[in-house]
Amino acid sequence: MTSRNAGALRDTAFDAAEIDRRLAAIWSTTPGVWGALATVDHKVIGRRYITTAFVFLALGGLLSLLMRLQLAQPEARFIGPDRYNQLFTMHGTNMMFLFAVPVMQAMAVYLVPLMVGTRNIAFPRLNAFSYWMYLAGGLLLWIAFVLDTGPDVGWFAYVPLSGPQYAAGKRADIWAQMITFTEVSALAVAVEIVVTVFKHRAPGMSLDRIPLFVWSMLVTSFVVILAMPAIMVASTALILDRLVETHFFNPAEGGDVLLWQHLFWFFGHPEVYIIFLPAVGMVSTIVATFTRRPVFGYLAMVMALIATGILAFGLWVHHMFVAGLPRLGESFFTASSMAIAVPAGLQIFCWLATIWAGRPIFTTPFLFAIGFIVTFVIGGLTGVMVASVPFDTQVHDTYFVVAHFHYVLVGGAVFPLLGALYYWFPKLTGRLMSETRGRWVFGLIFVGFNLTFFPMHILGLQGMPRRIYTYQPEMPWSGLNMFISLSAVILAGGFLLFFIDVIRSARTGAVASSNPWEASTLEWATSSPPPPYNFARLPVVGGLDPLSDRRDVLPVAAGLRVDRRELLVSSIVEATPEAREASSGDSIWPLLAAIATTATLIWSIFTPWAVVWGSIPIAIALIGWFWPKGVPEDES
Amino acid sequence: MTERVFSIAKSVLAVAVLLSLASAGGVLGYLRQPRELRFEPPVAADLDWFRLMSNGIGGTPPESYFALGKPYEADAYNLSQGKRLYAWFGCGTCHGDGRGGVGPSFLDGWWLYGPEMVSIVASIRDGRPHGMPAFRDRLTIEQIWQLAGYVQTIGSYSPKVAAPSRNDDKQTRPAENRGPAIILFDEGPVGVHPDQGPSP
Amino acid sequence: MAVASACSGKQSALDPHGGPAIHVEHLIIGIVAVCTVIWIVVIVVLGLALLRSRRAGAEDANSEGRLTTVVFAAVAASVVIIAGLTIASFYTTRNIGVPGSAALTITVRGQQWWWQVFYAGSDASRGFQTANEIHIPVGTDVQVRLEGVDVIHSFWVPSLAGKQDVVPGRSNSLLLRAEKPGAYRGQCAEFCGLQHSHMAVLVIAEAPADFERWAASQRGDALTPADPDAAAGQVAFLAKPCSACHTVRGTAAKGTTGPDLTHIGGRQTIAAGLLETTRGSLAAWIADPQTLKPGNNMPMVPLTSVELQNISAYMESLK
Amino acid sequence: MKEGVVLDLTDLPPHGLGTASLSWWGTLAFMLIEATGFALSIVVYLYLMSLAPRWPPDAPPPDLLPGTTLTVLLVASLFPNILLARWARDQDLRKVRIGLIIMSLIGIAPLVLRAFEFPAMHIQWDQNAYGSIVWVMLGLHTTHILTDLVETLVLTCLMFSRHGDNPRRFGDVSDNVMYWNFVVATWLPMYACLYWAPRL
Repeated sequence: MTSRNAGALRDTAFDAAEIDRRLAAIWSTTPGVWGALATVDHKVIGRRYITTAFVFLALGGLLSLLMRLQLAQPEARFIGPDRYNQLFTMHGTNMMFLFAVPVMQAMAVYLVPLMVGTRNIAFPRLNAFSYWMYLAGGLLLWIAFVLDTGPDVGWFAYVPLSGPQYAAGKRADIWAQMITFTEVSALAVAVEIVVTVFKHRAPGMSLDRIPLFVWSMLVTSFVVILAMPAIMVASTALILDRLVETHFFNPAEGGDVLLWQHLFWFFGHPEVYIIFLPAVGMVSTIVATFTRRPVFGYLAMVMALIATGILAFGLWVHHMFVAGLPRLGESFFTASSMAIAVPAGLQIFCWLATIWAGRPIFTTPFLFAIGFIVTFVIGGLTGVMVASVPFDTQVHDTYFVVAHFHYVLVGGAVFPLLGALYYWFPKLTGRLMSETRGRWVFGLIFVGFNLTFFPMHILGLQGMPRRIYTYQPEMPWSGLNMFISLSAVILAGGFLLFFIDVIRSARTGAVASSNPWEASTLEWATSSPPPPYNFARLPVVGGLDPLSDRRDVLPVAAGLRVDRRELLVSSIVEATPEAREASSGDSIWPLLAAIATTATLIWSIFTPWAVVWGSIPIAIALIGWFWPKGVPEDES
Repeated sequence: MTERVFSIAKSVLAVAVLLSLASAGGVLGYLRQPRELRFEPPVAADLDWFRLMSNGIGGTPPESYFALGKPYEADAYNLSQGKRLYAWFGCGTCHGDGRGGVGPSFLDGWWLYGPEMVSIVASIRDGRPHGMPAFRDRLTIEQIWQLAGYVQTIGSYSPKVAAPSRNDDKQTRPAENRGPAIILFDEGPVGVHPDQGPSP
Repeated sequence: MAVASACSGKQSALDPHGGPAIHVEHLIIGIVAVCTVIWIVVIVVLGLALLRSRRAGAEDANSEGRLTTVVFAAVAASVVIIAGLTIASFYTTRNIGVPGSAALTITVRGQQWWWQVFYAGSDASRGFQTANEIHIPVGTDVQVRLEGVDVIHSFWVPSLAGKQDVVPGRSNSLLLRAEKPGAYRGQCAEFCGLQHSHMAVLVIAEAPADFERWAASQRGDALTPADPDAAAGQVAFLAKPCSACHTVRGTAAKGTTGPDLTHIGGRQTIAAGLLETTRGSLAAWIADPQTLKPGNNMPMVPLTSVELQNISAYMESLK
Repeated sequence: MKEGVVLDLTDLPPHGLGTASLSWWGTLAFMLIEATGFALSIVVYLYLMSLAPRWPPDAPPPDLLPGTTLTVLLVASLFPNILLARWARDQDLRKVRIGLIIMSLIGIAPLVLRAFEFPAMHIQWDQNAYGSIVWVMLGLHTTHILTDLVETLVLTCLMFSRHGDNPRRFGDVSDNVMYWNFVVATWLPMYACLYWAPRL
């Protein structure tokens, strides 16, 4: 075997142009439809993932506008209760499962391999499979909604309302099965990211030199791995209850209604951190670049990330404070829910210290980072409020909570995400977004968001429950509701302008250099957008900020083959090279496997036998996927 | 050679994708559940005007029933409402969980007055000899149709996709969506059934 | 009865009139005040950090060390504040007290989409049932036992107390106490299906003597209608499907699916707080419940206009 | 930016083995996911048990024979499995082939025993919540055995094909061995829970 390798072509034998030519031939996605369906390039898939997630964001936003239209006046007859229930269920489900989690993972799929200095994500075919599963789950949900079969039981689908007796038809099953799709996809991506970060880091990128965004995605991925099985267990139990009469949630036969809530929130609370932690990484990156200094307290930031990830699993009961659990247990969860404010506070203080000590440059990404601090602190503080049991008995399930989690999720995650998109857009497309439009986008979204959601705190305290499709004219809520609906138009205008900016910049934006922001992480060491192989020669890292000391020469490693897709496996702690490793080539099998899985999952909404028969094509597709094809990548 | 294989694979793939999309669309279309929470009063009133054969078995529903898309047989919401009415109006006192009691069973493969919707609706609305009371003064005609649709699913030999699942109660028999009539088939004591009416 | 107009009872956590709600309001104000100060401090520091003048080369190792001290101090301060808020929260929980010592126990059953209310009887008097309107004596601890029968609901009268879920298969309870007479509105807070929005409950707190008078009248059977319209309405009510779902004690109407209507005319609202009880609104509701509250379980019963008028008159007469 | 070569990777092995293998880490990560799922199913079991007045409800405790036999078999299978790991590490193709055939047969045996295990539970999934969780736990673990069996069979075929003699394949065999150890390891707490918790 070694002899076969000895004759292989290596990059040591060629000059730069020839290396580029040969690597491009090996790594490029075949043009055309076939290539598009078979590609395993993390950049192509990442872009696809991001685009799809933003399409779902736009669709979810449209739903919220419809809701605001209905709520603008008391007893409005614009949308009936049946459709309205579908609207808010779809909005929540879509934003959590089809936008927020996937978009964060998508950013990682694109960025993490670049930031750790490798050529592709670990398990590239699994990555392609994840995307197809995600797309299928999203299509299932949205097609069902268009056909008036959208789920109508709320995004946390409490039983018995979502159970066999009270949720007629297949609406709740579609919700539960969509969960399976997105969780399979999210779990797979989490595995890819963990292994990429563990084993594909550039030589010299020891644990204490990993960029903060990569750290945040690593912690997030572990949270995904430990949290998402809970929702899969729960949604499977729900489908079984509905389809074959198991009794998990039937109190008359020894089941329990609150079991659902425990399982759901054991996933559901970490879910918030699955969305928020990547945003922490994005803000850290943006703040570091635009204050022209490293983030203050790197070690403290990493510890805070890990602490948040661990504490995330000790809070779920605070979603159940009014369900009638024992007081003693509730007190413990009050304390733990309050405690998580400490690492969050630490992160805020570190960013403030970074800005204090640095030299801020007010670009659009940085504006979003500032907007993030302003709004997220409000969301964090209202989080402290709802952590208190007595406080929560008054605001639970009211608009106060609606305001709280929008401050956390939009202020805490979407603002950083938009900033991140302005920041990494040149790396994604090769063009810069418009700074002028960017400022307008930030202004409209920041102002529109606060005008829309701040009054909801007051509405909640005034007794307005969430998830009502209308309210009576004698309640003192109509003024604020009208105000909120009008403000939502400003917010929507901001997002509209954002989408216009994205489309126009992608076509006609200024062409970006490889490092337009003079940033210090490795993704900026290659061209914008990067070539299919990311780096002609893998970079060698000597510090936390490999590009920051403005050296003219980038240290790189040579000796990889140029006649097969090859990258580097390195050790976990010190990132010393362990092996050259092949990276899978393009393949259609992930798509076929995803089609087989999709058919099985949808079919199994109707009959349990689908699992039996459907496993056959899935097995065939997986065998086709893993069977060696005698390509150079199979050599060892 | 590789070229040919690829082009074949491509067409196979295209067909596979199209087929799966089409079947997904078909399945989802089948699922469509428009929930009519309220019919206009004349439409609802028209549901009373079905025609029954002179022997009280079988007949034709009103024209409007077809125009509405037979909403009481395949619509999950109406069937589940029918299941609630079955409990609320004490049908179980005589018919048990569907396996009968004082009244006849729905699971024994035998419909005294035939399995058609109109027969069942007529039985509920107007009552039948030997103890089946008339419910016309206790239920509206829409409710009677909902209830009839549900009763039909209890004994159906091909369980409907839209049929209700179990209740959050004690389990006494498989739920309607699993086809209890198939699982529990029991002809019952021979000779109980008068010699009339078709079996399902 | 000295109460506010029908449907517009108070419903606000910031307008408390009951012991538990007052304690919680103090906590709310306290925590919000502390948090507001924290937010302002953060924003001021952020503003200074962004806008402070910078001289080139002014940074040194010293400034980095000073920052570390400040960050440490800030973390320590947040630990102290968090601990303080936690203790304040525990203290309030203790003050709200546990149900169990109450003088009066009421059972409330949440149903899609109305509240069934039971007052237990005693040796001297029989119990009775009503719907969507709870009367309590002022200044007394009242224990509300919450029974779930279909899906999860949440019983919440913000001016009197925080909410508590009504969970099928579990028994929860809640302590209510009104410090002064008045009508306090509440509504279901846990999403429960199509008409979650129209599932209100009215708690009417009155002087103990008034409460006893009210309870005595509720124990009695329905009044025989004196008015000829109402008498004709009673006949129609009993002949039509109405009586299959509703009970009017003292008549042949013994349905249990819908709310007990024995004293509906004396309640301030109908259809779980949807409309004020007037003859007109009763007629509108009976004529077309699916337009006013789409998806609720009351069907549209075909009635002639005379029957409709008479039944509405009958309902109104059931004081 | 210009590039300066500071490191030469030519002498590195062209494929990582053991902890330098990506698929080893991938298997580990998927095992973590599955372990979480199994742990949660045990938690659900104990949770339902804590709520029930009697356990098991409306059923005798499961018969010990089939489950215990299966447990013994699974534990015994670790021995050939570990041998197989050693042969795979030594890249001894002949022995690995033999080992895989043995492990394939050993993979089938528990499935046969499992078929007796379901009835030994004396409860159906649709009778009560105890039945539901018992069937789901057994079902999950059966799927676990089944997927590993299919993987072993495919790997066996692969080792007899022209792709067999390749360090990559021996790595796959090692991963498969690791996964089977995991299948056995997850069963032990489930066995304790299913068979001995009802006897407490």
